[in-house]
Amino acid sequence: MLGYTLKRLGLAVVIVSLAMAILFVMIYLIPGDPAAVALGPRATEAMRESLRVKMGLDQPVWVQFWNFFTRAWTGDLGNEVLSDRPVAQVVMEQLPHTLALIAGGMVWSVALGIPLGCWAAVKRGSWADRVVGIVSVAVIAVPSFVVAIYALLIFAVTLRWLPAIGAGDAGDLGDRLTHLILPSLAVGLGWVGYIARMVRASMLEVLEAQHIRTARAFGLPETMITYRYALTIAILPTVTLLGVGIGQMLSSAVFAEIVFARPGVGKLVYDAILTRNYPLVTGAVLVTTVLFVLINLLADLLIGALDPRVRSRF
Amino acid sequence: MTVLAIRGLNVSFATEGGDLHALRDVAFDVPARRIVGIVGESGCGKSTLINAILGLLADNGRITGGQIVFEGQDLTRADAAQMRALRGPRISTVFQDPMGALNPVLSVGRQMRNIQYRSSLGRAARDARSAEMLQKVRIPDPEAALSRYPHEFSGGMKQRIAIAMALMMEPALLIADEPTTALDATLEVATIELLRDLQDQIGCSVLFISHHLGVIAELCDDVVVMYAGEVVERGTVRQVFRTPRHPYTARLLECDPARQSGRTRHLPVIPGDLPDLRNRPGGCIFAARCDRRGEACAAPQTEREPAPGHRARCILAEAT
Amino acid sequence: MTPLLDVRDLQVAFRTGPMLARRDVLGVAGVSFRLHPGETFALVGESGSGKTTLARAINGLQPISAGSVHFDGQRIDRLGRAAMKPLRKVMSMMFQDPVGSLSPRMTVRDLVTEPFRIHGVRAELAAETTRLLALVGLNDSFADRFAHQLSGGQARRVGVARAIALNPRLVIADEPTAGLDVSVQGEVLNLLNDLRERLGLSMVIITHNLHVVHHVADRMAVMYLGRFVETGQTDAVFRAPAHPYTAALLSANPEPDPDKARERIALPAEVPSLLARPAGCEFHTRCPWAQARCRTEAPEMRPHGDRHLACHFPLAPGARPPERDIPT
Amino acid sequence: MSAAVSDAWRPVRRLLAEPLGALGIALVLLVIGGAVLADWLSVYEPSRISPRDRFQGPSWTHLLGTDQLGRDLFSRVLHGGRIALSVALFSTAASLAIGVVLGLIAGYGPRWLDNLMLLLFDSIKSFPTVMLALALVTLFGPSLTAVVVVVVLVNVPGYARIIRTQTLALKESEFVTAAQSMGAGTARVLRVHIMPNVIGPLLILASMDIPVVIAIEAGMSFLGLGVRPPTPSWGAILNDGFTAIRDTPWIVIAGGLPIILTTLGFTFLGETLRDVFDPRLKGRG
Repeated sequence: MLGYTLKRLGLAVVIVSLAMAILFVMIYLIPGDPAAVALGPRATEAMRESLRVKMGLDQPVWVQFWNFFTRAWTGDLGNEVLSDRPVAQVVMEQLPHTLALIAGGMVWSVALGIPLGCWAAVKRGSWADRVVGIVSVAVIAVPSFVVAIYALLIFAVTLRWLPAIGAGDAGDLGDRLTHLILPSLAVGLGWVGYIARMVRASMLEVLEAQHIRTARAFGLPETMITYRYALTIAILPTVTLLGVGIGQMLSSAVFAEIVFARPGVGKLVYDAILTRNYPLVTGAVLVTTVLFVLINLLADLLIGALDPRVRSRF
Repeated sequence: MTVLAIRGLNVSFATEGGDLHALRDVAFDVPARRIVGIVGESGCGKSTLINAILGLLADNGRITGGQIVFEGQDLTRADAAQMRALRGPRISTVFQDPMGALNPVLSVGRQMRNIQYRSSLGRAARDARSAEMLQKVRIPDPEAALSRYPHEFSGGMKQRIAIAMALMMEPALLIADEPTTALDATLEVATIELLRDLQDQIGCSVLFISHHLGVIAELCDDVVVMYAGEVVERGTVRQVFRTPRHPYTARLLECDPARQSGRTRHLPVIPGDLPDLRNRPGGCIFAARCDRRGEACAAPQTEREPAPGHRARCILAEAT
Repeated sequence: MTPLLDVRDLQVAFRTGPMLARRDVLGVAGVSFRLHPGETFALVGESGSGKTTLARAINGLQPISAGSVHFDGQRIDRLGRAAMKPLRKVMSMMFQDPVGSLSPRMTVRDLVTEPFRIHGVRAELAAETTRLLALVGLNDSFADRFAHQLSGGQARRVGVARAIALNPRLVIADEPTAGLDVSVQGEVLNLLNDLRERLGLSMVIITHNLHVVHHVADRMAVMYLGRFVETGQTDAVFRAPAHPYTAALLSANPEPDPDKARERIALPAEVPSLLARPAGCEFHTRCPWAQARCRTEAPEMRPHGDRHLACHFPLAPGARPPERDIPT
Repeated sequence: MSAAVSDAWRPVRRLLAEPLGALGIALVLLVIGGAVLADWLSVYEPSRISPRDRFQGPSWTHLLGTDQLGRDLFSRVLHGGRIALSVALFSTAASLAIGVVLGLIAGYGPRWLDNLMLLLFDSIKSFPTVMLALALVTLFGPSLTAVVVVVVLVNVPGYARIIRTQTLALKESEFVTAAQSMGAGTARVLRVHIMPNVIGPLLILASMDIPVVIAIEAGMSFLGLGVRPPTPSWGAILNDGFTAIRDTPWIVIAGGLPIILTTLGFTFLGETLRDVFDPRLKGRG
């Protein structure tokens, strides 16, 4: 297990490093002079030159890369252009809102998806199975931002059941939660479908396995076979899928934050792009990427803890 | 006394191309404390027969006629709960593939404890019983083995664990579905000896399915020969293997390479293919491949009894 | 006379183990034999004995770590892919899984004529298809079928047709009867015997089934943990196995006769892992006859009467194992 | 002759026999038809500004109403379909081509190259899609090219991975070893023995990804990072309508409905295709 953990951890470090390198190349390729862009058209050449030196743009490429790389690993993502505050600080302020949104989406998808998928697998071939199948496919298909806009239109604008805008009052948990319902539904709805399908498919596969036939041949009760013998195995691919899913939910969160005018990293990046605040863009992208890699690492470790076969392979 | 009596069993599967008659008019007995072998090549209906006895036929399969009488109860009329109550304590099974037969994410001890879920014993007592069974199938260090997972054992050991699980509840009937086919020949010997010893201790009957004639001859008391879903011949092993009365049995025995003592230029074969089970021939099921067929073979054949207890579904098997 | 195939002290090593503790494991641990033109040689062993690895190494599909392979006097184990290509016309191989060794999206016609295409042999492909299918006893109606539409026996025949398509001198057959029913096994063995005579083939047959060996092979070698333990004329080995492992293998395939004395030799314990080869004679952990010397001193492969043997205490004909409790 | 014709139609008939497949085909045909016949079906120029007609609700003159510039939404929706479908087709084809080549190289090539490529794929995949899109837009500026590049970057690692995994498995299969033993070279093995066996499942998966591509295009255009105004795009219509969602909800409805219908149509079709032709793929995310 220790070997497995170390290997996964090492892989995560390598992937984050590569992602940093890719990001650096992208920044470097941006046409135009970042200093000129940052200072606007009215800046003088001297001002631009001093900013260039400050940003390290006068150095050779590899020095720039090395500086970017080492600073990024120590959490120094530079300062944003508008207020000159550290990017890391600005991003971290917004991160909890995004995390809350994703956690909400997770709750929707897991709480609905796993029971639905399990139910469909046990009732295989029935009309209930077909309905679950079609509904899962349908919610997967529809893009999350369309769900967000329509949810806003129906529940907030037309029916006025739930608040439309913002994250709610900082001190009022109830208010925060009611503000979270619609955006988190928009983020999580598609994943209800994904998880239901995944659980159903892997349940069906496991239920066909020889050892389930053996368990039946020993007369074990169906509930024990379904939940202790089959679901414990069928859940494994779902854990991996959830790791990937959180990355997709990060994407959906960007839209949800914009549509519902919520604070968060997505809104931050979007606004930064519109104001050409490049250090903030790259910093926020990097933070979310690291977050995504960490979550996948956790999912991998969880698989290792749940599946004795994986554990022993390392 | 007869533990299991099968009478006129018919099983069909609904398929796209029409009903597939997998078993037709299957009949044989498994007497108490005897080992009955079922032998036949692929497509003979061995697996369907086991699933029908266990009540685990696939969704598209159904029993269309006949009886499966186990300890006086007709299993074809038993409901799911009654069948579940029998499986495990009264009828248990060892399957062919030792790799897949155990749950990969549960420890061996947990699985053995689960099998005893009906028992009134406490957890420690159940584990002790499990360890005792592992001891009997010669798993080294049985207590430690309980906390290990299936992938930590070799194929031969997994099959022995499966046998321990099957015999733990001391069933009246053990169904062994090609338990040694996936094992190397030199491991097969030990596994078969183990089965025989345990059967002797527990006093159960065994229904032993194999395509390996030598193993059947070595282990079994009685043998049932199946072809294309029908029982073509049955009797004691000595009757069937020494004086086969059905041409299929005779050819099958000839084909076994172990029968040829010297090197031959031309090994015997059975030319032709299995009949289409969706569209069974009206007469003898083997007629199309039989080198001794006559006009009478086009009519349906009944079982004849050339010697007491020795039956063959062939017109040539009249008592002499 | 130059042997057609001359294998000398061949070794195949695999790298295994976790990343930091990677090490070499010998799958084939030093094997030598010769095959003369027109001869059939059988390699017999159970799973993990290295017989399939050996076959692939001879065929150049598996790099070897020591030793040499000569084909018709030419050393072939160091040849590159291009230099090896012409040799593949005269040295063909058949694989274990009758259906799985046929490409699933190709028709029988394509499969049978593939050797011609690979080697750019100009031939009337339609006529060749008919000729080859007829040689293996299939009629033309099979030409447009796919592998999954064939029975095991038919697929095996297609495999044979491919192997003999370019009139090879040597055919290496890996488990030619695996997965086939008893009544079909005979057909395949008869076919191989027949073709061998008609086409003057030499064959290496790899199998775990001793009875297959009996009917097709002139000479045989028994493998255990990647080494030969006994080699000799097939008839002689069958009459009186001298190595305890050979004796156990032979006894494990009993005749289907309830009245024959049941003389199976039960081997205790399981096949040791290649990662932990036993000291001394590698078979001593399972050998009913093992003695103190066997645990410490590894036996050399030496001539013993009409065969070669690696055993300190060769069995007398008809020897029975000493009575003792079977340990686990 | 007639046998050949009926053979060619059999897959289609099997698709139509499934209710979901029939619905999927109907929706897809509707969207494709609308896009192809856009010029003929729409009375108005999609980009013609008409301040007098701004914010009109749905009526017989303007089937779906008009937007803040008085442009006819029905015409814009039909023409937006062209953008969505052409982006989807082009970028999916590009992703497939690149993905297959990279996957075959990773799966059949040397071990170190495989590991390197896997790391690269994982690194690219570790950017959340929208974050990658946002970063790329800062690089290229808002444009259709940016959309296509994003789609290719998002899809290629997945496709390449699938091809790689299957190639790795097939590489060890007996029929490939058999071909090698006959002297077949790498090119022949890849072309004759591996490609035909890996491409079918991938095509089905790619057809199921078309809704994702359409969602990316619409999403980026919604954010103002895709097509430039005044080019009609479903996402752009949503963007136009979103600011006025309280008073003129029909603009948002007009922009969202085609997205929903198209993604549902392609998904239902892809699902049925998979179930009918490759049941083994069931359950792949």
